Order: sequence, then structure tokens, then C-alpha cells
Amino acid sequence: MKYLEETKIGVKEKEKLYFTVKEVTQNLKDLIERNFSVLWIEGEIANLRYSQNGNIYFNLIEEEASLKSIIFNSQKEVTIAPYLKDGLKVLCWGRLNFYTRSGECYFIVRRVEPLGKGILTLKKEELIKKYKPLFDPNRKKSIPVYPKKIALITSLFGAALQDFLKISKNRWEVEILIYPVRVQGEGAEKEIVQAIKDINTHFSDVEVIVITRGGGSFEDLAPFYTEDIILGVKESKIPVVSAVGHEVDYTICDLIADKRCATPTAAAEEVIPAKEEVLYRLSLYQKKINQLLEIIVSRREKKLYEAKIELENKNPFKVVQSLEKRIKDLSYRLNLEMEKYLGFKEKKLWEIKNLFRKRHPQENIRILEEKLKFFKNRLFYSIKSCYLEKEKRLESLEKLLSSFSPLNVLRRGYSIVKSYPEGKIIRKAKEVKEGKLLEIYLSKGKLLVEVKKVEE
Amino acid sequence: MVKNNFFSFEEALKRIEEILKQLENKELDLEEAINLYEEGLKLIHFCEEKLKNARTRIEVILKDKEGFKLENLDKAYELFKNGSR
Amino acid sequence: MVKNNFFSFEEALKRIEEILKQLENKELDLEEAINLYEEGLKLIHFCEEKLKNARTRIEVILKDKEGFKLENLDKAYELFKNGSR
Amino acid sequence: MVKNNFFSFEEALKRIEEILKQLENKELDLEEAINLYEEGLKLIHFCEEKLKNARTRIEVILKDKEGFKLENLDKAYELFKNGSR
Amino acid sequence: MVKNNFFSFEEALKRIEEILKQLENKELDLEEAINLYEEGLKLIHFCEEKLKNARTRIEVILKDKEGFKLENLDKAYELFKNGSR
Amino acid sequence: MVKNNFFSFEEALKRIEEILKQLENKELDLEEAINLYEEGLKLIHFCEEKLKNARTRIEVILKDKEGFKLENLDKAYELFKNGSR
Amino acid sequence: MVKNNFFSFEEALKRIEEILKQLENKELDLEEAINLYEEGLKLIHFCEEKLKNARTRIEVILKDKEGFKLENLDKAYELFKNGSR
Repeated sequence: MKYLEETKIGVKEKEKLYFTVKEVTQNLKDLIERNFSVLWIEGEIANLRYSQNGNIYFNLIEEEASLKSIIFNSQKEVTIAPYLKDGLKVLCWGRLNFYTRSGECYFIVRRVEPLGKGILTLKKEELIKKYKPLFDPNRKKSIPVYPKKIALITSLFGAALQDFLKISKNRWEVEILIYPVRVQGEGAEKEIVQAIKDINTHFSDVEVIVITRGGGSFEDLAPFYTEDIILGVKESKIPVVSAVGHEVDYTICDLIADKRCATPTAAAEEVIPAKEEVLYRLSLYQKKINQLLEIIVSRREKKLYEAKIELENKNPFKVVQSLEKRIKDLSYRLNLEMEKYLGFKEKKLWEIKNLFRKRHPQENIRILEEKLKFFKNRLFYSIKSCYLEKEKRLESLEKLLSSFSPLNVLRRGYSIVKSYPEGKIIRKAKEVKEGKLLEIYLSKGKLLVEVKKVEE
Repeated sequence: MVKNNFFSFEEALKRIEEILKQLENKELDLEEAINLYEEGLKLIHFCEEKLKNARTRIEVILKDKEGFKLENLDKAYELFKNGSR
Repeated sequence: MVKNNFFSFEEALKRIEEILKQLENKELDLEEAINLYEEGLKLIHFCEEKLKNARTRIEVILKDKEGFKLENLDKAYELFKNGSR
Repeated sequence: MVKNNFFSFEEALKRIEEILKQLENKELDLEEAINLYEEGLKLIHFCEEKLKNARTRIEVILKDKEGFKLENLDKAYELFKNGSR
Repeated sequence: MVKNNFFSFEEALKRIEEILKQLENKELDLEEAINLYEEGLKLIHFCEEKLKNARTRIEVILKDKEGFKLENLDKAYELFKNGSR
Repeated sequence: MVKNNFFSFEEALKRIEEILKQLENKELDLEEAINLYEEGLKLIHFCEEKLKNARTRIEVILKDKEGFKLENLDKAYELFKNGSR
Repeated sequence: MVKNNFFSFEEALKRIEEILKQLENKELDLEEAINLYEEGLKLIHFCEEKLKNARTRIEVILKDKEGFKLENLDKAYELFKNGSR
């Protein structure tokens, strides 16, 4: 070993003349931690001290050798911690750590077993570790709640049997088969395993196997920490209940069984249902079943009742009534509309009639008659005035004419002499001859005379 | 009086007025004056006759009207037809 | 009433007015005046007759209406048909 | 009522209104005015009759309805079918 | 009630309302108005009959229900079977 | 109760609810409404009977249970066998 | 107790619990609910009877050359006391 290390250094020295502290400590750390991963170390506790942060420091010593050790607070096993004291021989499990900062090597302890008793516990741990999959809770068979037949593997003379039977009486209708075995001493585990096997083979109608014994010294319970027990229980097709030893300590048998009870009494109570409990449960069921049915029936009654009320609300009678009202209303409106319509027409006709009456031609006729009368008067008047005009004019002309009459001189005594019958006015005497007839016009009347004598 | 249809009342009147105008002329021959005067007289008489006739006719028309018959409307119509032209 | 369709009441009235206007003209011939007068009178008479007839007819219509029967609707209908054209 | 289908109450009313408008025209011939008036009167009478008949018919319908039987529903149905188109 | 399936109560009601609306139009023909009125009245009567029948039937159903027996469930069942399809 | 196996209480209730929903439709024919109402009434009666019978049966079962004998377990067993399948 | 071996107490209890679960379904058919109820009640009664008559039997398994033998506890004690074991 020494030689080996020297050679290693030698190789490195070929490259380097010296090491830094860091390099050395790092190499040491690697060396230690790589070579010692996890290990058990046996020794005596010395210089035990508790740090404020909860860590426990001590030295593991053997004669002149000493190893600094730490139990970190976070990894401290609660059960063992109070029992640690200087001088106690222990078996520690953990790993070595080299701290480069201080250049010291520490044993980081994860588990502490007191030596002596501690070795058996270690054994238990080893078995658990070995058959770890068998302890999986998921592998465990369920225990029938109402078993009719159970087998009890125990000593015929132990207190456990008495305890168990005492509880099981008047509890449940169950058939208990007792398979007597030794529960301590060399080979007891073999008998127990055989019992399990026999029951599985020959009494397959057994529903639960209960392995039980009272508490005792660690040595007394030794058969229950055996590999045989693990394998035997594991092989059983019938679920196994274990009630072995103390309340606090779990035996291997406890751990491998499908169920663990602390005491035989507890096992009886657990495995065999109590009559009163079941009766109570049944009475609960009955209550519940009555309640549920009542709920179902009354719910339907309520629903039906509601439907009935709703249907009654929708009674077409109401519809009929409202329709009747509507029809009545429509009928009224129809008559009203018709009356309105006719009234409108009648009123219009009446208005037109009135207008028409005003346009009666009688009025026209009267106006025309009057006009005609007026015309007639005008006609009379105009003809009359025409006539009178003419008459007046004639009269005035007549007057004028008479005023211009050449005969007017006659009034003054003149006369006009005319030849007769020629009627030629005689202006000179010589125009006539004697014996000629002459007409003499006087102012009044005329004379017819014969010329007697002509004088020039 | 035969020839009074040849000239109307108004023409007669006009003639009378003419005669009057001639008569106003002092130079007028007595004979002619007398002739004119006589003509005038005759015309006046003619007119008087006319007037008399007119009066009678108007009266007759009125009287007719009283006894107007529907048949007369034919005549009225014709009158109207001619008159309205 | 046979020929009253030849000229209407209104035409007659118009003619009368025309006649009056002529008559009121002083220059009118006596002869003509009398003729116009006669025509006027006749037309007036014609109109009077017309009006009298109208009066009578209206009275008949009104009386008819009182005793109006449904059968008359035929006539009314025809009137209507013609009238509405 | 035989020929009342030829023209309705409303058509008659319209015609009367037309007549009224024509009668308002002062230039209207007397003859024509009287004719229009007569037509109008007849139409008014016609309308009055129509309205009277309508009232009577409504009364009959109402009475009918009182004695209405279910068999009549056929008819009502047809009315309905025609009417709803 | 034989032919009431030809048109339903609701259709009749709708038609009546339609008729009412038409009657509100004053321009409507008199003849048509009366026809509409007649139709309306008949439809109303039809509805009244329907309602009367409905009323009677409901009364019968209600009376039936009082004396309802379990045997009737056959009928109810059939109704149910038909109805639930 | 002879034919109540043809349709259950629940089916009947469902049908009643369906009927109620249909009755809410304002457009529903009166005729149909009455039919639905009748059906509803009958179904309700049917359900009432069913419930009454159910209650009676429950009482009988409870009484039976009091006088329950172990022999009856055969029946219970069969019930169980049928039920658990 | 003759046929109680046909089904176990545990099965009965399980069936009862199953029935309870089914009855919690409010939509369950009334008919079926009552049937379940009857079954449940009978099973409960069955279980109660079973419990009332329950008694514990204790035997000891003895192994010898021929095989296994069951003995009562007292005898087993004696056999063991006599030192044969």
C-alpha cells in the first residue's frame, strides 16, 4: 500500500516538483471517498458532545485508534439518540468524508446500533433488505371481513390462546381450528411453517390463519425473526395475521404477514367481527334502505302531485273560457264594425243628398224666370220708346213743315191763282185769256172763277 | 196709298227733312214750295199711317202672344234663325 | 214639344239679349224694330214655356221619386251608363 | 233585386258626386241640369234602397245565425275557403 | 261535428280578424261588406259550436275521471302508446 | 293491476311532462289540447294508482319481514341471484 | 339453517350495499326500486337471523401418521398433558 502510493507520487513527480495544498487535499478527498463509500465501523463512543444545531459529534475509538464522527441532525435516529453515551460499544453505519478546508476526515454516521442486541437487529435489517419486495404493502392479501373458518397457529398452553378464545366467544359465528405448535426455542419456526403448509394443503376452506404468541425476551421471539418464517408466510395462499411479541416491536413475522396485530386479544377482535357491530350496521342499512325508498316514493309522489297541479293549471277549460271571451269580443267587434260601416255609408249618402238638394234646378228656373221677365219688360219698353221716338219726330217734322208752308201768306190776305185744271200758278195776267177757269186759293178754302177780263 | 212700301218710315222722314231744308230757301218758287210742301204733307201722312200700322201690329203681336200656340214657335224659330244671321 | 231641340233655352236667352241690344239702338228701323220685337216676344214666350215645362217635369220627378220603385232602377242605370261616359 | 249587380253602391255614390260637380257649373243647360238632377235623385234612391236592403239582410243573417245549425258549417267553410284566398 | 277538420278553430279566428280589418276599410263595397259580415258571423258561430263541444267534452272527461277505474288504464295505455310516438 | 307492466311509472311521468310541455304551446289546437289533457289526467291517475300500490306493497313487505322466516331465504336468494347479475 | 351456505354473509352484505347504492339513484324505476327494497330487506333479515344464531366452534388439529384429526379442546389438552406431545 505504502509502496503503491509512493509509486503514484513518483509518477506525478516526474511532471511536478511540488503540490499545492489544494491539490493534495483534493487528492486525499478523492482517495478516501472513492475507496470507502458506505461502511459499518465497530467502535466505542468517546468524547460525545451535542452541538447547538442538533448535530452529534463523537470519536469512535478502539485502543489507540480514533475516528472523528458526526451524526447530522437531519439524519439522526431518534430512538437511539437518547441512549448514546461515552464508552458505549456501537456499530455505526455511514460514510467517510474528507474536509479539504480543515484537512480532517470525518465519519458521517447514518445509523447507530448498540452492540450485542444490535447485531440481531442488524440481522433483521438484512432480512428486510434481502426480501424487500415481499414487504411491499401492495402484495399483502386482504383479510376477509366476515370469515367463517379461521386457523390459529399457537401453543396450546400459552396465554395467547386463552386470550384469543376469550374474545372470540359470542362474537361471531366462526369455526376456530387450533394448530398446536411450539412458539419458542430451537426449530419452533419449522413447526410454524409446517403448520402453515398443512393448513393450506388440508384445510383450504380456512379463510384466515392467525399466528400468535405472547411477548417475551428477544431470544424467546427469535423464531419469528427467521428466514423460514418469511418464506413460509409468503407461501401461504390463505391470508395470514400475525400477533407476536410486544406492542412496540415488530417481528419479521409481523412484517411479512398480511396483517399485524399487537396482541392476541387485538387479533381476535380484528379478525372476528363483533356481532353487535354487525347488527348495528344492519340496522343502519335497514334505516337507510327505508329512507332511500321513502325518498324515491315521496319524490315521485311530489313530482306526480306537481304534475297534477300543473296539468290542472293547463286545464283546457281555461283556454275554452278565454276563447269564448275572445269570440264574444270578436262577435261584438264584427257587429260594431258593420254598424260603423253602414253608419258611415248612410252618413255619406245623407250628406250627398243634402248637397244634392241644394242643387235643385227650381232655383235655376226661378232665376231664369226673373231674367225672362226682366227681358220682357225691357222689350216692351224698348219698342214703346222706339215707337214714341218715331212719333215725336214725325210730329216735330210735321210742325216744322207746317211752319214752312207757302200757304202761310194767305192768312195775310194773299191768294194763289192757279190755272184750272192745269193747276199752273198764274203770276201775270196775260197768262190767261178771258173765259178761262181759274182756281183761287184763300187762307181758308178756294174758289173756282171764270176770267171775265184781262188787264195788262 | 200704294207705294208706301217702296220706302220706309225712316226714308220718308229723311225726305221730309230734305223738303224742309228746301223750303227754308226763301228764293224758292212758290209753286215748287207748294209742291214740296204737298209732298211733305203726303209723306207725313204716310208716316202717320205707318205709325198707326205699327201700333196696331204691336198690339196684335201682344194679343197673339196671349193666345200664343206652340205652332207659332216655328215661326219664332225662323225669325230667330234669320235674325241671328 | 217637337222642335225644342233645335235651339236651347240658353241660345234663346242669348238671342233675346241680342234683340234687346238692337232694339235699344235708336237708329233702328221701325219695321225692323217691330220684327225684332215680335221675335223677342216669341222667344221670351218660348223660354217661358220651357221653364214651365221644366217646372212641371221637376214636379213629376219629385213625385215619381216618392213612388219610386225598384223597376225604375233600370232607367237610372241607363242614365248612369250614359252619363258616366 | 235583379240588376243591382250592374253597378255597386259605391259606383252610384261616385256618379252622384260627379253629378253634383256638374250641377255646380252655372253654365249648365237647364235641360241637362234637370236630366242630371233626375239621374242623381234616382241614384240616391237606388243607394237608399241598397242600404235598406243591406240592413234587412244583416237582420236576416243575424236571425239565421240564431237558428244556425251545424249543417251550415259547410257553407261557412266554403265562404272561408274563398275568403281566405 | 263532422267537417270541423277542414279548418281549425285558430284558422277561423284568424279569418275573423282579417274580416274585421277589411271591414274597417270604409271604401269597401257594400255588397262585399255584407258578404264579409255574413262570413264573419258564420265563422263566429262555428267557433262557438266548437267551444261548446269542447266544454261538453271536458266536462265529460272530468266526470269520467271521478269514476275512473283501473280498467280504464287500457285506454290510457293506448293513448300513451300513440301519443309517445 | 293487470297491464301496468306495459309501461312504467317513469315512462308515464315522462309522458305527462311531455304533455305538459305540449300544452304550453299556445298554437296548440283546442281539440288536441283536450286530448292531451285527457291523456294526462288518465296517466296521472295511473301513476297515483301505481304509487298507492307501491305503498301497499311496502307495507306488506315490512309486515312480512316481521314474520320473516328463514325458509323465505330461498326467495331472497333467488332475488339476489337475479339482481346481482 | 339449511341453505345459508349458498351465499355468504359477506356476499349478502355486499349485495345490500349494492342495493343501497342503486337506491341512491333517484331516477330508478319505481317498480325496480320496490323490488330492490324487498330484496334488501330480506337480505338484512337473513343476516340478522344468521347473527342471532351465531355460535363459535373450536377444534384442535391433531396430526398423526394417518393424517389429521379434529378433537375438541379439552380432549386435546388431555392428550397433550399425557405427554404424548
